[in-house]
Order: sequence, then C-alpha cells, then structure tokens
Amino acid sequence: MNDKDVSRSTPGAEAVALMYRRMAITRAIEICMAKHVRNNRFSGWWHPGEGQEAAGIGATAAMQQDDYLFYQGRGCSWAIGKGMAPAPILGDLLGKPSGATGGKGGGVPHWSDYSIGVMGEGATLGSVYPLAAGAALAARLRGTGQVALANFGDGTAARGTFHETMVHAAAWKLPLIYFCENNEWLVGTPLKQVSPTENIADYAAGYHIPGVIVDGQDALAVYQVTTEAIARARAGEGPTLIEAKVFRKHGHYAGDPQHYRASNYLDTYRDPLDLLGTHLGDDQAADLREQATADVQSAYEAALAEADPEPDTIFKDLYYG
Amino acid sequence: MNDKDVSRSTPGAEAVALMYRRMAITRAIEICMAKHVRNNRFSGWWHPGEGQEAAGIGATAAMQQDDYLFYQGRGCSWAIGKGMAPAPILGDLLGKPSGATGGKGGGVPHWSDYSIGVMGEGATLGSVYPLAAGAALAARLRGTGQVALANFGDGTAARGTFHETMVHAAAWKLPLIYFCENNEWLVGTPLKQVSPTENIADYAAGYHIPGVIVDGQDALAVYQVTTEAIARARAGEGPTLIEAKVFRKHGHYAGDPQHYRASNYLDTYRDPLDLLGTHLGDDQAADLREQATADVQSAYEAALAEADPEPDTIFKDLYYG
Amino acid sequence: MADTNSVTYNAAMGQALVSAMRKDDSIFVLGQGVATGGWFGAEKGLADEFGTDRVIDSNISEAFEAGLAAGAAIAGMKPVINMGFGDFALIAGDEIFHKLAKWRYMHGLNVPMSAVVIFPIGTMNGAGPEHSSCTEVLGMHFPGLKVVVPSTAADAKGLMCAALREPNPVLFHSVNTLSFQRGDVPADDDYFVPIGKGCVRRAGTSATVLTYGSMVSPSLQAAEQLALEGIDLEVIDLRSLVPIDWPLVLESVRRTNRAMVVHEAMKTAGPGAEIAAHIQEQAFFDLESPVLRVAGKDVPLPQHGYLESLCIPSTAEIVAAARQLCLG
Amino acid sequence: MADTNSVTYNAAMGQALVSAMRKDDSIFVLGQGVATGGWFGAEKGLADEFGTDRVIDSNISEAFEAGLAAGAAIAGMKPVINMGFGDFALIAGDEIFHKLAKWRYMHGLNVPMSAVVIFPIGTMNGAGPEHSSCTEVLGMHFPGLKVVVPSTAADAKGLMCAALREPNPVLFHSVNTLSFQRGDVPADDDYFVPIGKGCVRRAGTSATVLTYGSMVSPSLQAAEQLALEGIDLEVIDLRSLVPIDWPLVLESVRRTNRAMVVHEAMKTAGPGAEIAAHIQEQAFFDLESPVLRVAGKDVPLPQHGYLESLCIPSTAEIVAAARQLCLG
Ligand SMILES: Cc1ncc(C[n+]2csc(CCOP(=O)(O)OP(=O)(O)O)c2C)c(N)n1
Ligand SMILES: Cc1ncc(C[n+]2csc(CCOP(=O)(O)OP(=O)(O)O)c2C)c(N)n1
Ligand SMILES: [Mg+2]
Ligand SMILES: [Mg+2]
Repeated sequence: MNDKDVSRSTPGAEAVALMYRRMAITRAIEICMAKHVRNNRFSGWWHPGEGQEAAGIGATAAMQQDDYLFYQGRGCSWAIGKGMAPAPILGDLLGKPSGATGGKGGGVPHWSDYSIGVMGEGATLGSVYPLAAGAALAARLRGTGQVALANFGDGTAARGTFHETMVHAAAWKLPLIYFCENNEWLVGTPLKQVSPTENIADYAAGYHIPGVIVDGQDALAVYQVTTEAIARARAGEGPTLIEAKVFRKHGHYAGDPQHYRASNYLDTYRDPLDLLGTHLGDDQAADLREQATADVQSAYEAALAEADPEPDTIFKDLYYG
Repeated sequence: MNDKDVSRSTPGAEAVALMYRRMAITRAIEICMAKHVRNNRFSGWWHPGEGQEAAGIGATAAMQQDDYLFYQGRGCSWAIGKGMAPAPILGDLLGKPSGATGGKGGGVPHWSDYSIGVMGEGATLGSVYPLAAGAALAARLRGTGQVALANFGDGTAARGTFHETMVHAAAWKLPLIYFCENNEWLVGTPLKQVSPTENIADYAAGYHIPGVIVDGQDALAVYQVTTEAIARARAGEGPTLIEAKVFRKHGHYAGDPQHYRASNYLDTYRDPLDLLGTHLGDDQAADLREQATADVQSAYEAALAEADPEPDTIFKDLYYG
Repeated sequence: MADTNSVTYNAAMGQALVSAMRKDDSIFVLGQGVATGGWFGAEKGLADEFGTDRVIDSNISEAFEAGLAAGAAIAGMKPVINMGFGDFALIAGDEIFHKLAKWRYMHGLNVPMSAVVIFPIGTMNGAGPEHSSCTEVLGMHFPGLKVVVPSTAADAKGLMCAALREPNPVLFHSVNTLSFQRGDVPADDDYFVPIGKGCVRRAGTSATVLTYGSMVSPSLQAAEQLALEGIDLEVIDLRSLVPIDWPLVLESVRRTNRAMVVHEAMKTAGPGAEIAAHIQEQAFFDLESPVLRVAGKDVPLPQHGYLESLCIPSTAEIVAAARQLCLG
Repeated sequence: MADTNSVTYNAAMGQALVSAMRKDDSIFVLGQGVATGGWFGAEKGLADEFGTDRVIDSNISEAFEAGLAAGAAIAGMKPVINMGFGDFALIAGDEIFHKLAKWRYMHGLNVPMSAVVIFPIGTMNGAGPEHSSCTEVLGMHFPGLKVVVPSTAADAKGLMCAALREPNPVLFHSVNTLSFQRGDVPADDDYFVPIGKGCVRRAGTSATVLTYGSMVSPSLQAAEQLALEGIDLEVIDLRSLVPIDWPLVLESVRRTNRAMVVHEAMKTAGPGAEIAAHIQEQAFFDLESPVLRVAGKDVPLPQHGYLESLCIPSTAEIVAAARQLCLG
C-alpha cells in the first residue's frame, strides 16, 4: 500500500493493517525497552508510552509522508507511525552509531528522519510549537500543500509558546495541527490541580479555531479527526486543536513507583492494540504482532551487538560544512 | 474623601471629582511632556497616553490603596490614578533625583511607590503577568484580601506569559485582574493582522473565567466593571479578564509620523476627559483642570530646575544592604 | 564541628528549608512536582508538613514560575522555586536576568527582595543536551543576583540557610551528581555558610586550583595523585560565584604563583573565563605561567553516557593540566 | 575598492538583504514591525518590493519568532528575523540557544540550517535597562551559532551577505548607535565579509586593542590621541565573535606584547573575559603586562542619558587603560 490510501476518511483494510502493524511494532519496542531498562543497561531516560500508542498511530496515518511531524516523545508511536523503522529507534535508545542520532539522542528521544517528515523533538517541552509553525509557514511560502503537526501533552499545553504560536497560526491560517495527548498527568501532578480546564480543546475558542475532542485509545477515531483537520489545513482554512483523551498506563518514567496514583487506576484502561485489532481478522492480528515482535527483537539484538560510537562523535554535527 | 468611598459600584460625587482631578492631572502631564519632547530636551522614550486616560483612571479608582498595580505605561494615568503625585513622575521623566526612580527610569516608565501599591512596569512587555500573579499569591497566603491587577495592551496579550499566568491564576482562583487596553495597534501593526480575534476578552473562555468588554473611553463604565471583577477576586472567585476598548490618539512614540494610519482616524475619537466631565458641574470641571495644569506646571518647573543625579547613582540599588 | 549527622546533599538542602519554613511564614516553595514528587528528593515530606498552600506544584511554565517569584518577592514574601534543570534558565531568562535581577534597580528602590531560585545543574549519565547544562555563568554576567554552587552536603545546608536569609535574589545551583551523596552535616538549624566566601579544601604550595560544585571532588583526587609526584596543589572551593571571594583567591595565587580553573560548565565564555581574566589582571606579575582552564567541551551534551563523559573534565585531564601548569 | 556609495549602516544591511532576496526565494523576513515600520530603517521598502508574504509583521512574541525561524530553517527556508533588541535574547533563550543552536547536533544531523537572527544592541541615549543591553556573549558561550557584530556600513553589508549564505544560524548584532552612520559601501551585490575574519583598523606597535561594534570608533580615537604621546596602538576590529579570528589576534599580540579588550557589553563574564583568558593562555610568555579590559560597568543601564553614558566606556577610559597597559 502507499500513503495516499490512508488519506481518505475511512481507512481501507490495508491501511488499517498498516496502522496495526505499526502499533504492534511500537508495542514491541515498548515491551523491549521496559525489559531493557529493568535489566539496567540503559543510560538514557525512557518515558514509556505503552498503552498510549493509538493517538500517534492514528494521527500519523492521516498524514502524507512529506507532512512535517514534531512529536513530544512518550514512547515512539509517532516516529513509527510516520514510517521510521525499529532499527534507528532501538539503535538510538541503546546509544549506538546506527541510531537515528548516532548516540546523541536516547530516552528523551530526538529521533528524526527529514526524508519522511519526522522533524524531531525539543526536550524543553512546548518548544516545538513555534518550530512546527515555521515548517507550516515554509510549506505555505513554497506552496507545497504540506501541513505541520505539533504533538504535545496536557501539561505542555500550559507553556507560553502554545499561546504565542496559536495566536499567529490562527491569525495567518497556517496549515498547522495542534495535537494534544491528554493523559491527565504531568509527572505526578494531576492536570486538574494546575489547569483551569479539563479539556485542553477549550482553548480553541479564543483563537476562533475548531477544538475537537476524540477518544485517544481508538486509533481509527483519531485517524478520522486528524484527516478532517488536515483537510482544513490544506484548504487554507487554518489550524485545528485536537485533543485525544489517552491513558498513561505506566509511570512517568521507567521505574517511577507512582505513589501518587490510586492502586486501581488500571481498571479503566482500554488497550489500543486490542481495540484496533477488532477491525482485523484474529489471525491477521496475531501474525502482525508476531512479525513485529520478531522484527523488534532482531533490531534490538543487532543494536546490542554494535560497538559504542566513536569518541569524536561529540564534535560532529555542531556546525555544517 | 478616602479610598473606601470609591469601592462602591456607583461612585459618589466626591469620587467622581477625584477621578476627574486625576484624569486632569494625567492630561496636563501628557500635554506638558508632549511639549517637552517637541522642545527636544528629553533623553527617554515617551509613549503618549493622551486620549487613552479613562481606563487607568477608572480602573484604579476601583482599587484599594493596598491593592497591587502592575501597569504597562502608555502615559501615566495608572500611576496618577493609583495616587502618585505629579512630582515623582515628572522628576522621573526628566531624569532628576526627585523622580520616583532617581534617574533610572524615564520614557519607558518604571515609576513605583510600594506604599500605595504601584509596583512598577516591566519594559519587556508582558513580563508583569506572572509578577502580578506572584503578588496575588502573596496576598492570598497572607490572607490580606488584596488583589493584583495587571494592565497591558492588545499586542501584549500575545505574549506567552499571558497564557502561562492565567492557566495558574484561573486554576488556583488567584485574586488577579487582567486589564487589557485594546487600542487596536501595536506600534504600526494593526492588531487584526496578527491576532485571530478582535476581542482579547475572547481568550477568557478557555480559562473558564469571565471576559468583559467595556468602553475604555468611559471612566465610569471602566470603574464599574473593575469594581465587579475586584469583588469576585476578593470573594475567592478568581480572575477576570477585562478588555477596555480604547483609542490611541497619538503615535506609538512621541514624534511617530504614523504614516501607517488613515488621515481621518481622529474622526471617531471621543475625549475621555470631556466624557467624564459631563458628570460634573462645568465650573467644577474647569476649576479642577486649571488646578491640575498649575500643579503639573510647577512640578515640571521644579524638576527642570533640579540638578542631574549624582554619578554614583549608577551603582545604587543593585544589591540591598 | 559540634553535632553532625550523615545526610545526603539534597536532604541537607531540605533540612535548611524545613527549619526556615517553620520560623518564617513568608517562605513558600513552588515548582513542577515539588509537592507531589520532589526535586530528586530534597523536599520530600515538605507538603505533608506545610500543606499545599505553601508547597505548590505548578504546571509546565518556567517563565511563569520565575516571574511569580519576582512578584511575590516584591510583595514581601520569600519564594523558593525549583526550576528543575539549569538548562531552563534560558526559558525564564527575562524573568530571572531582567526581572529578578534588576527590578529594584530600574525602579530606583532600595528594599529587600528575597527569592531563592534552585537550578539543579550538570550531567547525570544521559539526561541529554537540554537537561544537563551548567548555566551558572549567566548569573555572573547579569548583575543583581547572588550565585552559589555547594559541593558538599554541609554547604548545601549552610548556603541554603544563608540564601533564605538573604535580602537579594539568589540563584542556588544544586549539583545533580551530588544529590544523593552523604556528608557530615551540622545539626544546627541555623548552620550558615556565608554567601561570597570560598574555602580551602586542600592547602598546597605548587599551584592553586579554583573550582566548585561537581569538580571539587575530582580536583581533590587529582591533587592526591599529584602529591605522589611532588606536586602540591591548593584546592579552593569557590562555593559562591557572585560574589567571588577574590581576597581568598588572590592571596592563594600570589603565594603559589600558578592557577587553574576547573568546572563542568562549557569552557568558552564560561565562569573560568572571568576567573582567569581577573586573576591575570590582578596578579599578573605574580604568575609564573598562564592561568589554565579545564572545563566542559564546547558542545551540547550527548545523551549517551559514554559520549557525555567525554564532554566533561576527568580527573586525568585535571592531572595533566596541573602537570603542565607546574612543570610545562 | 571599485565602486562604492555613501550609505548608512542600516541601509547597507538592507542592501544585502534586498539583493539576496531577489535571488533566493527561500529568504523571508519576520519580526515586529518589519513590514510596517522597519527596524530603525533597515528594511524600508522591503514589504513594498517583496510583499507581506515574505516580509511579515509578527505580534509581540519573541519566543515564537525565534522558534519559528528554527522550524522554517529545518524545513529548508532561510528566515531572517529581527528581534528588536539584544535584551530580548533572554525572552527567546530556549529557542535561540537550545533550538537554533543545537537542533541539528541533538538530532545527529549533518545538514545545512540557515537563519539570521538580528539583534540591535547597545545604548542609544535613554532606552533603559531592558532595551540597551549588549548580549552577544550568550552566543559565545552556547555553541552552535555564528556571531557577528559589524562596526561599519561596509561590514554591515558584507557580513549580512555572508550571513545570508551561511549554512549555520547566525546571530547578527547591529549596533544601535551606528544605525544612521554613513560609510563607503561597495556597490557589488555580492560584497562579502567572511564570518570569522577580523581586521586591523589601525596598525601599531605598542599594544593591541581588541574591539568590535560600538567601541571601534572610540578605540581609534584613543589611538590617535595616544599617538601624540608616542603610544602606537594597533586596533583590531574582531567583527566576528564566533568564531574569533585567533590567528590574527595572537599574531598581533605576540608582536606588540600587550593587549586590551574594549567593548560596551558588561565586563564580568563578558566577551572580554574569554578574549583575555584565551590570550594569556596562548601567549602568556609574550605578554609584558596583563591583558586589560575596558568594558561596560556591571550595572543595568539607567534610562537617563547622562547616567547611561557613565556605564559604557569613554574614549578617556580607553586612553587611560592603554597608558596603564603600555607604561604602568
Ligand atoms: C520546559 C520543560 N519543563 C519541564 C520539563 C520536565 N518534564 C518532562 S516530562 C514532564 C511532564 C509532561 O507532561 P505532559 O505534557 O502532560 O506529557 P506526558 O508526560 O503526560 O506525556 C515534565 C514536567 C521539560 N522537559 N521541559
Ligand atoms: C517583549 C517586548 N517586545 C517588544 C517590545 C517593543 N514594543 C514596545 S511598545 C510595543 C507595542 C505594544 O503594543 P500594545 O501592547 O498593544 O500596547 P500599546 O503600545 O498599543 O499601548 C512594542 C512591540 C517590548 N517593549 N517588549
Ligand atoms: Mg500528560
Ligand atoms: Mg495596542
């Protein structure tokens, strides 16, 4: 299948299978990393995204390959969804030369692949809003029809850059999508304690743009609203603020004891992979998962076997030329 | 009269007279400074507020003396309204030791008088939002019932600090008033070109706080809405965003040729002093104006006659003690 | 010392905070996770004792946090804010280096203004380029703030006690790698290390090492190693970067006639630049060789633990530089 | 020089911009008032020629502006943004010193990334403590950016031409007091002053003055004054602060054996600290006296014109320091 297929509002069977495959790869990486961290071989900081994969997978499925993605980086659903392979991701998490950043990125991920529009992350949360607007403006100036999507968490919606950027993007009708994954937590602080609104989408009103709330555990629902937002953006109608209600299954960071959370918090958890799986035959789902697990395992082993980066890596890529 | 009188929702005759007197003083300072700048004796940067005085006078009349004011500083209505005398203002504009900042402030004003709650200005616009929240939090922690008011322009509503601060102030129901003077311009850029909304008050919805629009040329109307907002704040009901629609009669800075503005832009101007004057007897208004002009003139002459600050002023007030 | 306990660096900061908060109602603490999580443990239990009115979690908004501190300070409170990471000084630059630093000056006021801004700084095995920086040089360049960097648990307590009594805003840099290191900490609630005073951690005659924070310990190790070669380093822990204890520094340099600066912050235009420039200005004719700098490499910090380790001074580098200083 | 015209410093920057924009569609200009007002005149008429699609007024949002530049740059455009005032570097610190400076590095990418960030710097008779700062030292400390400060109209054009062809982000500091100063400017559309090259503005033998920006002219005046006393200063205009032209600087210092740095930025931990520290590191045994610094006082800049003038180096101070350097 090619990426065009998934740009229709209801994805076809192939598109759903691709989404499932990518979600399964993400899940396999999540499980692999969780084990890796438990085994204590990890120098970076890993923010697990297991259970929160549907938003990234659903939203990226609605994007064209050359659309610009800026992600926040709980897990890796966004990067995998946009088309990155497991190898550069795992290589990176293990700090190996084959990783996307060649050893410079890691747990607070900085994976990128400009050739498929994965533009990267800013580890100072909220810093990518204006960058995404810059990419959107570039697209507008060149008339390419590309859109830019900025993914962020509910806590990160408090950053001033959220406002400064949307003031302009909405005034100028830039092809920009704000995509919030609201998991109701910022580390150990419940959102409601530090936010005047449960719904991040409520901020849309002030900017006179649509604010859309969607079930973020349901990849197809996310796909749908993102497709609509992108269509608006490409038509020159400006930004949309999408809020996906998602579930943080694990601690903030790998190893977080989560003393701050009720012991039965998992009762309301719905698994996004299972949800999406209902749209596939049982066999197909099992096959895709098995394949994903195997792919990830071999990428993991290859990365493990690799030598550490050369010392002079530290002086590379600072200046071009 | 004492400040308690003006805290009722409809100000009594004395309160109106005091507002008029303070507006007349502001006007006289504006006229004096405009002349002074034309005569080229001014080293600072003066942002004229003539014609835009009603908002500052009306809002400060609704405040108690110990309420905290952070102003933006187009003209001096806010400082005079809160009770500062002409002498420290003019002394400051002329850079004299008698000025409130002793020669350190000036055209981008930094007048302050903590004893009457005039806390000052940040010349990086929008920087006082969180400061005002800090003062509001201080009041809450001490249980004094004071409120804090942050005054700002329509352009300055785009700053990220606007958002970061209101997220918290609204979530925590801090006794904070946002008071926007929307004159539809930021220097030579029309607001509508860089803003998704004509009404700054529209941002209130996202924070789930009241957003109130008021005729900013009408001091009594401003007084009224501010009184209500302050009552809410003191009652623990949280912030209000007030937007006063005001008129920028002059250029952005003294001497601005305003090439960017229609030649007949003054047609819709309504003078706030005249408007407030209709609530006074003609004689009383004329007397108050005459007195204000004389007071300002003598403060101006006294400041002019003063020697420049001592050179070692530059090393003072950097550290305490 | 009279009565001491073995306490971690972060817990020592916490002790100072707790005892000050018990006595002084105007102190409150604010930052991301200070009530629910704690900044790597320093204020554990703080919210339990003082309640969430005085120990306040904020949302993700460093500019707001620092600006709020400035506003609360001029309204007479003593805010203590934890900025999470030194790197985030650049997110709240206006609020820290314009507002906190010069609000009084630009308003022509001579009034107390207390605020403690905590910046955990430095590498910690893979926190990456935007969560590992040593940004203390910013507080040296922009006047109006005091700047401290404790290197021991005792100093963490003593300098925090001092910061909480200081009538000027203080940038308090806590060192990430020291967070859980234990030390003997005076039990005295009012244990006080004055801001602006350095101390000699090791007396010596061959050369003076000016250092602070994370580099005190490797410098002392280097000194022990070199002692075997007959090179006798004096190691001064500056503890405060604003003001710097110039009398102590210059007396030592005039005696040893050689000086080097060691810090984790990046070299170019870092703290060592000022220290070296000032020493040669003031003591040029006492110097027998140039003032050397051993400092972080001028690159962002990679997340990979091994690559990261190459970016900051090692004991071996300090030893090599000291040999060059004394023999070369 | 072949063909030159008398042009103001700001207009010379504008010439470079206009000719580059005519040839290169990927360049656009953004900032507060760049379309409607202009940054003190530099881009007058720019919006008329290129339209408001490419010459874009923004709202009051420095962090957005700089972040947008980073995003547009990685999307292949060449943004030119005017930040209004050097002081505002502290408002957009994260975007400039984390994002523009290290986006590529932290993503492990070796790709071009062009962006020109214009910072008008320095006093201009009463703009006050938050509109007068020289903040160029920030770009020296945080790696990943190039940093220039032209001191003449010709350099303003030549360095802007270079910046617009540079595959790395450039902090372009324009000097407020020079904005309307005229100079002979080469008519050539491609007049190019390479980034990283300083120049000798006055050859001399007694001592080397390292300066740039607003202090070049007072340094030259001081040199003329001192020439009458037999002190023959060499005055080097650094033009670029990242990278600094160390070969030029060190060759000169090794010849004159004396050096001083003159800049308007504040002294402590300012650009001169790095320059002095580096010179004594590299050329200690060639020096006959300490490297001196004549710099802005370590205080915020008062708005009062007279007080302000006391905060920045005067020709008399430069003369006095040079005398001390050569005789004292
Ligand atoms: C500017 C900034 N402030 C603070 C942090 C530290 N931090 C890392 S993750 C996080 C919580 C983020 O919450 P949210 O945006 O809701 O995303 P989530 O972790 O829930 O996915 C914080 C505060 C940071 N990285 N950047
Ligand atoms: C952070 C910041 N950016 C830019 C400026 C320059 N500046 C001074 S006044 C002004 C326009 C302000 O517009 P507005 O807030 O609407 O107030 P008005 O001038 O209309 O009263 C600008 C951009 C500044 N002082 N601070
Ligand atoms: Mg969250
Ligand atoms: Mg306005």
